[in-house]
Amino acid sequence: MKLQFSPEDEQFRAEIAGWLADNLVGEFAQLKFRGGPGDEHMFPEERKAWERKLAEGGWTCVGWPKEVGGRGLSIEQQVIFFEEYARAGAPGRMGHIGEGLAGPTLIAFGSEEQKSKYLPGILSGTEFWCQGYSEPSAGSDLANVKTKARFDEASGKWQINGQKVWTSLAHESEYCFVIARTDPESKAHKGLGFFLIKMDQPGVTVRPIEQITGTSEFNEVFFDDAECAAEDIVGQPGDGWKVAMGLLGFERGVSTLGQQMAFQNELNEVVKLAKDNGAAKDPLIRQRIADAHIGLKIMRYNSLRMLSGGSDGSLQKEALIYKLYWATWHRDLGELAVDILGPEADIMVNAPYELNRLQSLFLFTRSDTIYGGTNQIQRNIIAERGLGMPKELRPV
Amino acid sequence: MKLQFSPEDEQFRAEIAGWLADNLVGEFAQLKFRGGPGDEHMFPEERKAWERKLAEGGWTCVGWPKEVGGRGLSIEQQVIFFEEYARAGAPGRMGHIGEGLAGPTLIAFGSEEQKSKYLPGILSGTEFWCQGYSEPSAGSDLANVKTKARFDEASGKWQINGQKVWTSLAHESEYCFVIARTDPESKAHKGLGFFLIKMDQPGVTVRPIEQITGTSEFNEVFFDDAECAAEDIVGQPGDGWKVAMGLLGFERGVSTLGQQMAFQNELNEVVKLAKDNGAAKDPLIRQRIADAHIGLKIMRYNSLRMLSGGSDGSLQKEALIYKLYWATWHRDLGELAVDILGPEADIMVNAPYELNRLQSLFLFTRSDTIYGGTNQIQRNIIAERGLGMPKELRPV
Amino acid sequence: MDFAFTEEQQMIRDTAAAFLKASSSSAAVRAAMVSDKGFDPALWQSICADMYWQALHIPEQYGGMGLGYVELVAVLEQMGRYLLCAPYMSSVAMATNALLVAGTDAQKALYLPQIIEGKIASLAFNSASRDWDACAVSVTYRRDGNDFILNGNYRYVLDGDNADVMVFAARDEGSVGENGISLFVCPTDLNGIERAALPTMDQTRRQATITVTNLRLDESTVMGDVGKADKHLNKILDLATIALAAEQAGGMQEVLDMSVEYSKSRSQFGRTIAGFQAIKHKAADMMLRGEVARSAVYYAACIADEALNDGPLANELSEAASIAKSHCSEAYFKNAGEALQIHGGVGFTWEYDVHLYFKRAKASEHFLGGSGYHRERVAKMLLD
Amino acid sequence: MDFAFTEEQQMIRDTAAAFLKASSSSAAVRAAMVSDKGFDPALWQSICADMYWQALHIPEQYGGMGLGYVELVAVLEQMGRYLLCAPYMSSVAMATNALLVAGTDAQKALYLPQIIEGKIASLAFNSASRDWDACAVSVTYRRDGNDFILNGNYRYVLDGDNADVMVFAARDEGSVGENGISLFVCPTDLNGIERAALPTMDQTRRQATITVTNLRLDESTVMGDVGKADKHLNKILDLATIALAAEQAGGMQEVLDMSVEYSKSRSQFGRTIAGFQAIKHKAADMMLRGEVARSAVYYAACIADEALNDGPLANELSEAASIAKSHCSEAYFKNAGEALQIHGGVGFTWEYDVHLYFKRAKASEHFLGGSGYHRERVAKMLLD
Repeated sequence: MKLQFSPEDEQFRAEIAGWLADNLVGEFAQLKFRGGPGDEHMFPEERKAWERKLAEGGWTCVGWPKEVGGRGLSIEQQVIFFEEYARAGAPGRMGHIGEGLAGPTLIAFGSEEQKSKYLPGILSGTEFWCQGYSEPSAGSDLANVKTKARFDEASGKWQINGQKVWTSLAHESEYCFVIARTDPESKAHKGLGFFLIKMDQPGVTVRPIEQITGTSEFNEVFFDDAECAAEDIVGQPGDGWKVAMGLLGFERGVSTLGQQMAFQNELNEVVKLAKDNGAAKDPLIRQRIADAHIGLKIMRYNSLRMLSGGSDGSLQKEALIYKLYWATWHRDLGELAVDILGPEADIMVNAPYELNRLQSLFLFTRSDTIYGGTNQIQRNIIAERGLGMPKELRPV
Repeated sequence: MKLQFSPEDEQFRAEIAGWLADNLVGEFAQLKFRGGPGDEHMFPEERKAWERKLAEGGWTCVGWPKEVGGRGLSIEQQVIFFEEYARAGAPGRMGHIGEGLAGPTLIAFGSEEQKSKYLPGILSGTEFWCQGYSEPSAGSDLANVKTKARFDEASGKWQINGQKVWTSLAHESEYCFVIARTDPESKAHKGLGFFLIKMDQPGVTVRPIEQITGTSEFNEVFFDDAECAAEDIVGQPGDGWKVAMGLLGFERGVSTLGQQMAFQNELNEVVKLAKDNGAAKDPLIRQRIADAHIGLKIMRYNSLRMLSGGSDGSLQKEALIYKLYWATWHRDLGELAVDILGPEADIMVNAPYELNRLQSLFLFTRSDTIYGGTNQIQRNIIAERGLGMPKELRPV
Repeated sequence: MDFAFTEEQQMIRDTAAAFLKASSSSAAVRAAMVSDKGFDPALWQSICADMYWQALHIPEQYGGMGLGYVELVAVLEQMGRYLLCAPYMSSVAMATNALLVAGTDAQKALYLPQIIEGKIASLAFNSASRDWDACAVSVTYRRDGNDFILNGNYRYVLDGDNADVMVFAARDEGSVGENGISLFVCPTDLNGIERAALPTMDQTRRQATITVTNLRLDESTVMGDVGKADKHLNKILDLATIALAAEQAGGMQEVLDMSVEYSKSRSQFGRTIAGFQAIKHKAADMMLRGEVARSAVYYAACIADEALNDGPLANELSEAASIAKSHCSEAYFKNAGEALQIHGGVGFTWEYDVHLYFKRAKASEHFLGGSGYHRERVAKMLLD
Repeated sequence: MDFAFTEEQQMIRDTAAAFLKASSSSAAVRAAMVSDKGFDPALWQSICADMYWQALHIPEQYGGMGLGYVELVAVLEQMGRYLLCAPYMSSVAMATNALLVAGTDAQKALYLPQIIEGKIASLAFNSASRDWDACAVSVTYRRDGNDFILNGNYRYVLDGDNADVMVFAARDEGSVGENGISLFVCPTDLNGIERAALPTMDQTRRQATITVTNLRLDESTVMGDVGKADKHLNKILDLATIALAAEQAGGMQEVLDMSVEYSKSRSQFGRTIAGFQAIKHKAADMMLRGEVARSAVYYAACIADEALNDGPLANELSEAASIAKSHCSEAYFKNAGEALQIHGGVGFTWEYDVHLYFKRAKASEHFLGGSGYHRERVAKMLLD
């Protein structure tokens, strides 16, 4: 075990930090600390411009292999990239679904044609993706997909019908990857296909979901005879679950450390508030602030272990618990923030419903313990996969 | 709603308080605050003598109807009796299983012969009872009874075979009431019988269970061809579950307020300790002490509501949650006690394993959330009976 | 000793439940909370003219019904349950209590009938302090002949911008802590009173800030002894605290009911989620917290009656208020949070009502002091 | 940056696990804990002669293996897991660390080889205080020529009655707080040292009280600068705290394993209780707490190495120790409590091993400061 980064890595840290300091200025300065979860609906055009700026600097897709146009950074350097990005307060990435999910899926499962058609737009920060995964009746029961894909021999295209939900940035995206049922007789995770669908077509309708915060960054997406070219299915009909699960794997990884740096920014704001308004003298608040600080430190150690792991030979239990851990921690931070505000927590910035950052944090973090597998589902997964306990009984 | 007791009731309070002050002296003074849960194995002979003393004063079976020899007190006066009894630090009742469980069961379900044979010994504080209910493989699955009762035509007696567990005071009792399977083909709560068994016979063996505290107040009881007279079954063969469930109902009631007074004595000791050792200055300990105090007050209010309830017409939800509430509260009190002791909590009174009262409280209260239905089972019961949520799935 | 609702109290409770279920429906709440005043004046008039709720615990000599705090709490519980948007907490649990506790006969005779007729009243006493008692008063007064000149700023004034009548707490210039506190009651159309609504995250209850600048009040506005109103103010706040806890208990019931109902309708993995132990046990814990909340609130209501009538248990008021509020604050917020969790994604939408309760729960937790604050109050009684 | 065990570290960990599983079985623990000394001297000798664990992080120049704190923590984790009864925490994590941090070359050369050979050593510094740092020192010293005369009482001294060598902390008469602290090391057979075992609820670790009465120590016993050893003592205690947290993490793993295994074997209502969500979710939470405990402990071990070698991150020591201990203390006790709950009735018996862990968890929580204490230490760093 060693904690220090190599001199080369520290050199790299200086490089990205310097680039960000030089470029996150002028028109982009207003984007600092904006566009993260709970704020993703803000400044979409400006953040798209920022994506192009990043691409110019070679700072998109830093973890992708060089052969597909990525920067091919080591794990350590990716960690550093995400940490510095967040430390600088660089804005929430409009491209993160393309870069973190769609791209890696295509790299792993896509055809050569698909790669050459879709990867460049992601790399250049010019084409954006959203995820068509959850459905209203599915929730945590991911495989309960009702959206249908029928191959129309006449047009030689797939026709997609159904509804997806909790799709963030749908109205800002060029493409959506969608799981749909190719075999109408099939059930659960069999008979699914993984489709790449153009958003700008008559068969696709996006409807924003008004959230607890009064804002909308999630959407419902309706597919009514939406079209998808024959060559825009990833893998074979019936492979959809396998492709999607591979994709889920990409959701966890080095970006967790960037997430944590964003959490650190939030925690810093909470600490500052407590010092400013005197709550830092309250012994109970002190305990909770310390606990939040400790929890975040441990989150980082756990991620470092996660990233370094595997050689250890053991099942990566520290990875299995990660979602439950950070989601709960983040939700607790939201509660702590408003409890430090005290009665002031109820007073908004402006009518009709303009929240300050900490109020927004408080409300938005309630979704953390729900999306991507509720805390309850996470506990099932941990018990079943991590501890070999029996699966849930199914009704007869 | 009114909180005050009537002048007559206050008069009664003075009477019992006075009697206790006059009688809990001399040889009985050493019994003060002794013999409660976790301490039930202490001073058995002296506490039996105390039971006789109580009986002389007419203070056994105060809630039983006058026609069977009880004192026939109103609910209010029973509350007062139990409160004053505990407030005076009068010892844990050796007779409580006879008075609180066996007697009421016989009064409700027993034959006239059974009543005249068994009630006098309970009333006079000369015959003691224990409960043969739990079995090793049953636990919370109460109906999973394996103990068998076979009627032997030759002797005209029942022969009992099997094992009971968690039987407190078994070695101090004249009688045990036992649930056993009269129909060997039956399952769950069908085909059971409710038997009154003499402990002093060759077929009954008592083996103390050494507990987490190093002491033994629970026992295993083995029945090997133990005999039970034909007339000592309560109700008919097959009625056992009904009789036993009626009995469970008796476990909750006015005595809860006495239990709470005992809790108050424990809490007072905890508060005193905190003041003495300086922990009362620690803001976190202050919160926990206040929380314990608040929790106990609310427990009392809830019991008052429970006892007054019914006229309200509603399902008595406040009764349904009572076990879960007090058990968790009491366990938390044990933790608080040792946390106030701090490092001193690890230091015993004497080797080999003599605990002080607070250490004993800490360890013994771990059983509160287990016996009489674990917290998990209590939550199932609350959800199913109180909220109409589905019963647990049974495996196919 | 009988710790159950009488038949009359049950009837009041059931009538309140039925009335509010119909009149404070989700649609009605959503319309009221974004309206200009934050409540529906027609409904408010109906509450006053048809239900007599403003009159509930006002003595008959002032035109009230002369009932007790138990009856009041029974109604407040249902208001919390149905999230009624109305200046009831301010007018009845704060201003009316202030008049009952500290008002002169003349003040009672003047203002109580106005409240009974539907005038809005409130209490202003604190600004940015973390305390919720007399020590929190920061607005000052000085004497000018027989008049009092008030200066300073109030915050978190419930319905302060809508109020027709205000009770103001202020302290003698230079005084600190519990010393020098006086209470005044006056109409809000005097010179020197400036009011502004504060936009609130919990839209179902309005708050305002009030600035008093050289507000001149004559002797007739003084409630009780000049400079010695700290005990009165604390008693008023304890009474208000119990009222708020009653609302919280009602809210707890509703989020439980919503959650159980939703869980029975939502299927996952081939069965309703109500059948999963994780959900059942959450619901069971919610019910436990809700039931004991009620026990704490009803007990506190009995004590409030004692306090209002100088009964033998009157001195338990602060403790009973803190017990009820410390339990209900955490419990309501926990229950509302669990309700969101049980509802999953939809609980996170504006469309479903859970978030309205969730926000109310947090705002009510902070207002008049959270669980930690009230536990420390109890700790002081026990340990110091 | 590589935050995983090296192959060598894995080997040390696996060897420790295998050795202790065999030698510190339930039967062995139960025999040792009621024995006179509280540990098995033969096993202790085997640990020293065959496993070299006492020598683990002692530099090679003193006959040690010269390994780091990560290796030490890997072994301690397994000791906690198998509840080893032995004076290891005292001799290695307290006394050896004291010698490494504050000892003179002569003291190291004298005592470290003795510890490597199996002599028992410990550290005594506090009595009844609720603090766990230099401020807690209450035994006093005064100078008498070149000698030091110590008087006072120590409590909670791990293995104090068995120790051959003691490190004593004492303060200059009349000094307060962190001032005037000195450390001394000496054999225990001097005049003026009286020792008595304290019977402990957690029988797997022995504690003692030591009274020093006019204990005369010469200059050669002084560790570091006279009167300025507070920083040394605090560093030693931080290092010991990390070691204790490692034990706690190991215990957490074992109570989880026991609980999962038991739940798979116990049937209720026609199925194993491992299938009930209530049990699964408890176990999942236990695993979560246990895994992140490990992450905290390994990180702290890396920092301990930095501190022992004056690396660039050395100044993180106190924070890392408090992070590990604050998490592990609550987490171990919670896990042990849940283990009891999952075991139901049998967990409450002396016969099953759960109670041994439960008691160890509570004793380890209090020793060297509980979660609240360490959180406040962190709060001071952040907020003051």
